[in-house]
Amino acid sequence: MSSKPTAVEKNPPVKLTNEPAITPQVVAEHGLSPDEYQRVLGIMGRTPTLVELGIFSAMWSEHCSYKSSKVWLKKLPTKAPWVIQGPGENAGVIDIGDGQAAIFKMESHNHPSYIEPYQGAATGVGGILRDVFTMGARPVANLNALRFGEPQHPKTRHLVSGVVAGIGGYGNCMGIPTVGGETNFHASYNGNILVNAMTVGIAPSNRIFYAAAAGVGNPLVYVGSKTGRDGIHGATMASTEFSEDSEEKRPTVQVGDPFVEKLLLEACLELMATDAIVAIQDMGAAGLTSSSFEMAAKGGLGVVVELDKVPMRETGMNPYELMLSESQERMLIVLKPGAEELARKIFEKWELDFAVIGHLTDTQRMVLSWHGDIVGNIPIPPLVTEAPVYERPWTLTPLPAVLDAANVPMPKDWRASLITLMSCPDLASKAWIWHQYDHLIMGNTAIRPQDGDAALVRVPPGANGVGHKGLAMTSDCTPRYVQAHPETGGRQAVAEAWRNITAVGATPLAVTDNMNFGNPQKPEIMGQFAGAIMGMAEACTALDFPVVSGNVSLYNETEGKPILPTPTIGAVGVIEDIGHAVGSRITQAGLAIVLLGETVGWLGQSLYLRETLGREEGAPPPVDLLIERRNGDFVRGEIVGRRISACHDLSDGGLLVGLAEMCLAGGTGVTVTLPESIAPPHAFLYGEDQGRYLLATDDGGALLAAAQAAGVPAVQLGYSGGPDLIVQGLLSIALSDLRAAHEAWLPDYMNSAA
Amino acid sequence: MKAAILVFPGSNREVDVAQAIELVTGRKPQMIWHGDGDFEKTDLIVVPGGFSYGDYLRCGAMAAQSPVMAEVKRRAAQGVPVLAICNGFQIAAEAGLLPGVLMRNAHLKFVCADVHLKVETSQSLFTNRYQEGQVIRVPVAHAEGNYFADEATLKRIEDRGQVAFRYCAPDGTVDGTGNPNGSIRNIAGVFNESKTVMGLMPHPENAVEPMFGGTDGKALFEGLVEALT
Amino acid sequence: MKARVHVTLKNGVLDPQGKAIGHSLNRLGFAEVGDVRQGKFIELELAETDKEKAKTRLDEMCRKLLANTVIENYSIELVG
Amino acid sequence: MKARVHVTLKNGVLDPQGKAIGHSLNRLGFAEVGDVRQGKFIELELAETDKEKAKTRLDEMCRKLLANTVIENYSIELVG
Ligand SMILES: Nc1ncnc2c1ncn2[C@@H]1O[C@H](COP(=O)(O)OP(=O)(O)O)[C@@H](O)[C@H]1O
Ligand SMILES: [Mg+2]
Repeated sequence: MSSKPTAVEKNPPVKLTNEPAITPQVVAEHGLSPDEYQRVLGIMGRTPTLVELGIFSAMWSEHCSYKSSKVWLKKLPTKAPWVIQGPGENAGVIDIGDGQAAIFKMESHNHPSYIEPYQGAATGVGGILRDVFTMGARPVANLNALRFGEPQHPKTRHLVSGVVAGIGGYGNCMGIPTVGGETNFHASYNGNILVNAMTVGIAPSNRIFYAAAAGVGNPLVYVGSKTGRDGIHGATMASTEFSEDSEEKRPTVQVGDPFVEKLLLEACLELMATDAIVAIQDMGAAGLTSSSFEMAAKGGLGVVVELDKVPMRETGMNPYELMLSESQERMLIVLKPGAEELARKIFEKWELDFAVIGHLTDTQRMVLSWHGDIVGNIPIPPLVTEAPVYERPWTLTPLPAVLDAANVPMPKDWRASLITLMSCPDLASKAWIWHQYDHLIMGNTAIRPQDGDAALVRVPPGANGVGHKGLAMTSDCTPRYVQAHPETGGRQAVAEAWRNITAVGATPLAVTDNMNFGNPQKPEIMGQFAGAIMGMAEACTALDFPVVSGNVSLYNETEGKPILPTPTIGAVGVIEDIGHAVGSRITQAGLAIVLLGETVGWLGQSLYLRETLGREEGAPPPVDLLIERRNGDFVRGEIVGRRISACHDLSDGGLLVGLAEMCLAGGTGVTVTLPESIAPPHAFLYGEDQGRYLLATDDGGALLAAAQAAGVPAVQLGYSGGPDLIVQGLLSIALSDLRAAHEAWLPDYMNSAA
Repeated sequence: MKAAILVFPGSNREVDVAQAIELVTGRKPQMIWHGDGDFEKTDLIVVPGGFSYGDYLRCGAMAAQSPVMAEVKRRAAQGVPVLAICNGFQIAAEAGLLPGVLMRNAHLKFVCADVHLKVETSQSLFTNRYQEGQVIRVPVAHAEGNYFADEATLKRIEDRGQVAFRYCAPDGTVDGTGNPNGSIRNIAGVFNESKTVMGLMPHPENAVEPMFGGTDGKALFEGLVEALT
Repeated sequence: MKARVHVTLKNGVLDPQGKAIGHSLNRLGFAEVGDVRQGKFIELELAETDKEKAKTRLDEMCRKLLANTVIENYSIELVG
Repeated sequence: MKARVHVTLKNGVLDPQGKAIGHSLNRLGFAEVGDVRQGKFIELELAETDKEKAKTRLDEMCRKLLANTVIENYSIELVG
């Protein structure tokens, strides 16, 4: 195979029969601005063919080019001694010791999940799984961060059941445990839900696979499912003219096949165990276009793709559809010369399609051939270097006035107020959801949903047979804080993720983010994005918590109404000896209950304010990162020192809610007394001050002494025991009543009349 | 005890059960690919959980027709013990090795949770380490574990003591509260007539270590080792 | 030639899916809906021209794979 | 009266079920089997005597619940 452009490659591409002319309307339908189209003409030096236009449109879309967010994402810290691969590859990679690496990323599938909840969510999971195993990892855990509209909205119930079934349907069939996540409800998501899926995998740290192509002449191989007309989006309707296919033949919703993905996973890992692979890349958004382009671009090479060789699911498919299809469960591989047969055998054993569809060249051009004709011929470097990048105007959200607890009424009925909070949509048990996810398969799940702040999964010993590590994972964001003040909200999301990892005894190592925002062309939305990034960057830096991968989802709006800004933070940490980890369950009587951290009683933006008084106002709780770190490092030390039997970080709902969650999880009550405090009782018990933990230990005195020595504010509140949650002089409530309220809300809601 | 574990395209708990068996025997079981109609002699055949062939038509229907299952039937007929877990149970039922069928869960949802099981008999290779009436805690993880058989079949298997486990409440009461999927008469596991084949929906292989779901499932494998070595 | 196979649950076999569909239809205000049963509908392309041969083969397919005759009935029709 | 509803995937929508069924039929030696598509078949009892009314109501049921019109087509027939 020649690496130089052949004669035919030098010819201008032929147009396909009935290919529509590239009118301004066709350009607009492809989402390219007139100015962007001028760049296209500049790069091409001629009018592009429809396929070429489609490729520019895909590569320069917000999704692939990050044109609105790039300048801001640059501000996030991405380095640390343990970071093996930061943002830019399919997923982030960190060193977790014993010759092992953790590979992880989070990705959104918001719009598809709103249109077709089951398939949208399922293919979201499938996509993020491929991002992780394409780098050589075996996925060991999934998490998902879900945001739905208000419960009373007519669509919400249907969306919840479809999304949850879809996430379970895909992950369960793949045999990867779904061990954690978060679920919120808020009116701002009524017309635009958020489905963010995260996968964590493990690989030998010396066997990581990358996308950068190498080796002129090396074969380009297509494996997995056949290509159909899946997910060819609205813009591409321009292509309907040149085939008589009906609209009906152009589903914009992809259907997932988890069975094929499971085969693809096993086949890829089997091939990766050989040394046949030069580079590998999953076909995600913009399918064959972005995958082939990225592989060639990263390798500084060119590529010839013989589109007629692509395995097709349907008749009459054309190059345009083949390049832009988002059919699922497909991978692109550059093999070492001569490795084709070895690879073919493996994929045929797993009953998957395998086809050599092209080869690498040194021309730095992407050349598309179709039955011998050249139908596309694009120079690769300029498409990357001259891609539009926007510094969109932005205005920061001012910090709202601090809400004085004195201006927030006490509950008239403490018992009722706690019941209200424990059964409100955001705090009610999500067991109805995670019981539909296989969270136990693989036999490594040490901390299950609701038993701890982070999920904890055993890491199998490294190649040398050494290690009993645990991998801690969480997903966090408090959108109402971000809405009120993006910088504080961004800081808080990172801090809570770090705190959740810490609360099980693990050392937080790195972050993946999923930035869900509205229309970036509105300065106040761009300001929310900017603010959130500033806050996140500050927190990640202060906590040595680099961002190694992420995803941006913009234009989350309906009728001009944006969602709450939602920078979801996924985080991973490691505990050296999984036997030392603790959950948040209080399982025995006589334990001292100790509160760590300072409480001024911050009610601004609290759930107490929203759920019992219907007010969403005030400045969100500030996050002091030095204190956050000091307190967290102390807690972690106490846990791995085996001096703690249960730990829970305090977040939504504050101290009383955290205490109630610990009691319910472990089935043991507590009796506590309010300590001397500047804060009035409701602010002390429901305030959402940051950097705090509740700990249960059999030696309260020792813990208080250690805390004092470390300069960490600590106070013993009382002891565990009995069937009730008792706050002396304020309330006494049977755990059974609390449990009923906490666990009934979601199932009752899902089973109640539509 | 030499054990062989079948692997179908889409199997996914074969590793879990292999780990459990290695834990009690100290040796790795042999893994048998679905295409292999022939494999070396073993003391135990395990049909593991998962989504064989995607489980797209009826759970287990396609796997039941595979070459390896033809061989398993042959050996089962010769008395080679077969342990069929979850999807394995569905496959064995479809293959006619066990009575009854497994239908969609009554609530139509996939369910992953710890359940309590009442041991119906200790008189079998699989349950000899348990006491009759003992209550154990192990997880389930399935969408189609709703056991069904017609009255005649039910009467027959109950008369012959072919029910191995029933779902129950933590205190052992066998009623609706402990039933995760609507199984008729709370049946969670059954034997063939000679009690050499057992199928069950729950996953004892995921309850063999204290930190990872408890150890109530371990005795099942220890019992097999005792009986088969 | 094309074949269409219907696989339905036998009478007396509980049909949770059908029941659930009936429930939700009633809940959605379709009070006139009574008993609901859900079955499978399978369309097959056959490289077979002889109707009789096709029928016997399809019958075999149903008994071997498409239906579980312990709980399901099946019916076969040939179209063109 | 009784109604029968067929819900099938639109052309071009991937049908993993159908694909898998076709695959294993071939594997079982039914080489003549080509493309296979699986759909749903729903039978409903209706307390409704007016055919026209029934049809409109069924159409509503399909769009509201029985079919997902983003990826599925449906057809309705009334029997007796
Ligand atoms: N969509 C979901 N998938 C899986 N687990 C979930 C989901 N939503 C919530 N959970 C689990 O429910 C528990 C409570 O969630 P959350 O209140 O967000 O925890 P925290 O406040 O500690 O972040 C956690 O264990 C979480 O993993
Ligand atoms: Mg938390």
